Amino acid sequence: MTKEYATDFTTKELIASFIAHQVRDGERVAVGAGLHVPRAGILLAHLLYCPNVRLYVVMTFTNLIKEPKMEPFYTVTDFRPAKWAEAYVFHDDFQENPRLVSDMFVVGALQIDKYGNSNLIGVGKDYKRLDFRGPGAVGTLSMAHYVDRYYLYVQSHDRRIFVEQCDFISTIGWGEGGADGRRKLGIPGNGPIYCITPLCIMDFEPTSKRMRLKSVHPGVTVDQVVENTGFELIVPESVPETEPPTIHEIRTLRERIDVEGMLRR
Amino acid sequence: MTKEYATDFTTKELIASFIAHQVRDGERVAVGAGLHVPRAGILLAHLLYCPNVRLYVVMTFTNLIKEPKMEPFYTVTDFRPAKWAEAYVFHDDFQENPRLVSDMFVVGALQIDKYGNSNLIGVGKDYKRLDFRGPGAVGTLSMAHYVDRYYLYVQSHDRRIFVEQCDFISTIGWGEGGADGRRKLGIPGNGPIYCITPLCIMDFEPTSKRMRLKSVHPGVTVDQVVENTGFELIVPESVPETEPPTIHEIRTLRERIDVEGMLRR
Amino acid sequence: MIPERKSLIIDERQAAAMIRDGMTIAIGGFINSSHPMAIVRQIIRRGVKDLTVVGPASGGLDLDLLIGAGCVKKLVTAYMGGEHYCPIAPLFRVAAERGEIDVWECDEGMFYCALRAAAQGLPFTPWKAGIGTSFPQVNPDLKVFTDPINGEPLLAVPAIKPEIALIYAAHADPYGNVQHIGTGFGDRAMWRAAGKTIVQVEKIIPNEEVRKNPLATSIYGADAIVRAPYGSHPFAAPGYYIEDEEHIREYVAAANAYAKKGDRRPFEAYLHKYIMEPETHADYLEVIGIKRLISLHEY
Amino acid sequence: MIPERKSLIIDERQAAAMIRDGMTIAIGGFINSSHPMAIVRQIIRRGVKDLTVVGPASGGLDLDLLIGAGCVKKLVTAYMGGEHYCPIAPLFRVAAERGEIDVWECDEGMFYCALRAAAQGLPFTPWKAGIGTSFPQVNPDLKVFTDPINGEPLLAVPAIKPEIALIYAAHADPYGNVQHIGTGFGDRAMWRAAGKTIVQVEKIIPNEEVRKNPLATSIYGADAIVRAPYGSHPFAAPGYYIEDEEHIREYVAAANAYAKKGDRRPFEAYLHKYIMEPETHADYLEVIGIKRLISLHEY
Repeated sequence: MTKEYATDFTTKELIASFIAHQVRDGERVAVGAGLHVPRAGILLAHLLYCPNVRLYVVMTFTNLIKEPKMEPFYTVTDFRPAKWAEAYVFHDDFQENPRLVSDMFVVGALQIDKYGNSNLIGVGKDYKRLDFRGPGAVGTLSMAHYVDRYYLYVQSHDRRIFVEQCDFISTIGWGEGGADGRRKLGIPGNGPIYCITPLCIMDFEPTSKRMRLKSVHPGVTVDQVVENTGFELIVPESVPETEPPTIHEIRTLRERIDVEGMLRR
Repeated sequence: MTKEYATDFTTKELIASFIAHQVRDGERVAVGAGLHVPRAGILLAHLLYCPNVRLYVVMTFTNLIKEPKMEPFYTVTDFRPAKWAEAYVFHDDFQENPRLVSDMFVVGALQIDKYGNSNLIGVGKDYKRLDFRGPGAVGTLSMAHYVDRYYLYVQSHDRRIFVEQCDFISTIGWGEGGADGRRKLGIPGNGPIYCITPLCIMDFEPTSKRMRLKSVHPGVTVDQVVENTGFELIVPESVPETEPPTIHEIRTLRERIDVEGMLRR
Repeated sequence: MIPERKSLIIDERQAAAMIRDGMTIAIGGFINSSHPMAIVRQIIRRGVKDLTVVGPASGGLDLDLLIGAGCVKKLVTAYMGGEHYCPIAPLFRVAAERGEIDVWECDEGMFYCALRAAAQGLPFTPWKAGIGTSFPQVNPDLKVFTDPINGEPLLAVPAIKPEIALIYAAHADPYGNVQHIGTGFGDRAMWRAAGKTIVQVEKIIPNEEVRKNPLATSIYGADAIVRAPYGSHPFAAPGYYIEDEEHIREYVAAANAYAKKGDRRPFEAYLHKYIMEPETHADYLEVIGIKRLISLHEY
Repeated sequence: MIPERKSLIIDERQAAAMIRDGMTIAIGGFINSSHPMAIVRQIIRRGVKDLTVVGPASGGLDLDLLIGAGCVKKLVTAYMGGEHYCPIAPLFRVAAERGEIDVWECDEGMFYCALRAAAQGLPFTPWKAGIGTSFPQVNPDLKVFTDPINGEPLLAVPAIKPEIALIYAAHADPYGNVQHIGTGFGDRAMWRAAGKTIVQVEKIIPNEEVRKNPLATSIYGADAIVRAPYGSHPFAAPGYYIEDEEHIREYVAAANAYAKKGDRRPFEAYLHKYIMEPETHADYLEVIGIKRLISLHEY
């Protein structure tokens, strides 16, 4: 079956499709409530490619392949999706073995540096007098430490986010760089794989583990990305466009997952 | 109401009555399966004096004051008493906070020294070639460490059990002695309060924390106790007889708790 | 004569009276759900000061309200916000930026390490995640040490022992057997760590009902039970009601007026109307109105 | 086309085939209840050697049988016996006295420390109980160290990671959602620590049944499910049958003949009749006989 690509899609739908291709069948996958696009991407993977994924949804585990339509949920404490539960997870159980909650994770950030280290603590030089106090690390530090791999995801791409150095590091990416950047610190797992933004997808150059442009979204130029990135990004000679979603993916997103159209706004 | 003492009772019933007076209302109290006499004593306390005790029975919590008769159970895994459960306790939860399982505990032993240190590991000088391999510590070490207080209980009283020095210590009593014997080791709680045997009750002299004869059971002489104890026991000038059970206690034991008559054999 | 069990039921005023200035208390639930709000509001009414509040692993606007009302000296939690209502809790943000409160910076994993150490009576429990990050720098209570087995660097997360935990749950019997609907989030971990636990419930149920499903008993042995229907309002209560979106937006607007524009009047008006003026939880519910309350039943 | 979920059901022979010489495996249950005996007997049938067996916190005669059959090199548990059937497990006792097996001496608290460390990916977790006792002397894996917070002496209990955990439970759906009847003892702790978990169940239930009571799902995500009715026999199965007292006494007599009198023939006869001769679990049940099995239903 050749892929039939869609031509009419939003950047959010494009990103959801990209994320869908990161999920592997049989894995445990945490589905956040707040980040609509990664949520849609993971559910898309589940419905189309990964029927055996164990979805961690509002502190329950479930499987949704028989659900014709996903009703939306906006908070991690919404009890309504728990109607699908196959198991309840006491929240403190996650600390007993974070891998039992998820094999992959999506991490947001206030700041990200060139090695994929990220910050949710706050912005400012003096911790006692922050210019901007962040929300806190939530579970990102522990999850990103224990999972097989994670994905940095931000909803805007500018020089306030992509900085030469984070004011504080709440989640380790590749530390001070190098293929052994994590191993040196005794940190397991494969670390951040991609950094996903509204402009592009970035990966990490294998030797230096510095962030590298992998693909730009339709309509975005390489210069635009470089200009909006506060550190020196590795830019290969040719940078492709991000692979578009298929017609089937877009149909599934719109008819079964994003029925309320949040990804089309 | 004056106490009406029973005149016809067995030593096991006497001990059950003694143990019943150690329980305080409102406490959590673990009820073992294997030790029939302490089990009967705790249930006796519950039915007569401590209606608000939380009984930990076969890995459940319950309250039995409305039960006309206690059916016997011989193993800690017997699921039948779980019919009374108000709560299930996952066994590994006990390690999260042993105090939530019990405020007091009963500890058995292969050997006990004069400071109430005890041994369930085995008998012999060489751990790799024990003369007699014991069953293991079960949960006694952790429970005795965390509970408010505990009671040593043995089913025979001889020089093999009461020794100058335990070959191995699996549960700390008063360590090397002294009122600060436990504090020195950083161990909380009030340690062993009494040592209960078929011959007598012993306590710990407050300054040295050496074992001291407190009372002898009817028909037992002080000499008999001293002769069967392998270390130098502190013997006060006058040693009373252990306080007998009341008629009401004996009736309750026989009619509601020990219906199968195990304490009368 | 069969002896009787003692009821542990008290009211929200008796519960809040146990909370004194300077105490370390835990407050259960998670972000927008399951907070013991009848007790929280009574604490504010009484003007308790200098609390160290061990929030849930991820804290919500109940804690923001306590901060705004001036009850909090130090906060232990890994997140402060209201998700889509407001990604960062407004009064927490400004209080933290100005140094008016101390934040015990942690992530959810470390948070449970601290509670577990307290429950286990240990000075600390170790954690690996955090090595190489800013956490040991911004939270000097976290000590990097060398593990005695393999010589790896590890983080020692010290025990934090709440003197009292305030928990919200669906049901309890009068004897302290508590049953949540749903998972109960990290409430068990708070109970295990705390010196005493007071549980505010939607409904008292008979002991016989508890015994029908002993597996559902999440907390076996609360020290006191407070009955407060709609007691998590404006937050959600699994199995009972969803959060009151309109009320939460009203709170966020009032808090943002201060946080973003320095105008404290809307927040003071909120405090006055919903907390200081009503004398009891029942009075609070009258202010909210039964019409609004029953509209939240829709699932 | 709706994609389908993959069934994880295998049989006891496939399960036992995953256990290789020298492995570290955990076996669930508690003393006289809830052991995955269909798999355990198949392991003996296959003659697996040199296992490190992480028993339950308190181990029973299932482990004694494995020791007697020569499968065990090292045993991790805090108790070995059959309660009123035999206070100390007979073949364990002699094997330990003769140094034929290594015992990782611990109490139940330390036992869970070791499993938790493995689950959390930590080199160790600390424990306080044990300072001043013989444990660090008889179990050199336990290291006394100085805690980095208060300078107290603590015990470092190193991680023990079972490569595979073998668990017995009442029910599972074909997709690895497991539901115990009763508490499940420490089975969850084994699952959290282990690399893989195989759960032997009394009965496969539909996924729809699992969803009716998600709180009852004790293990969310077993790697394989083995269906074996009466599969804990001769031990108890909560909600299904009590232990087979007569069979256990037969075992104890056979084991004691060797342990106390040096006569190994009765134990060899036991092995032959109940394990080596029947080819499958169903064959074993035929040897026991349906009459005996249904008599154990009486509660």
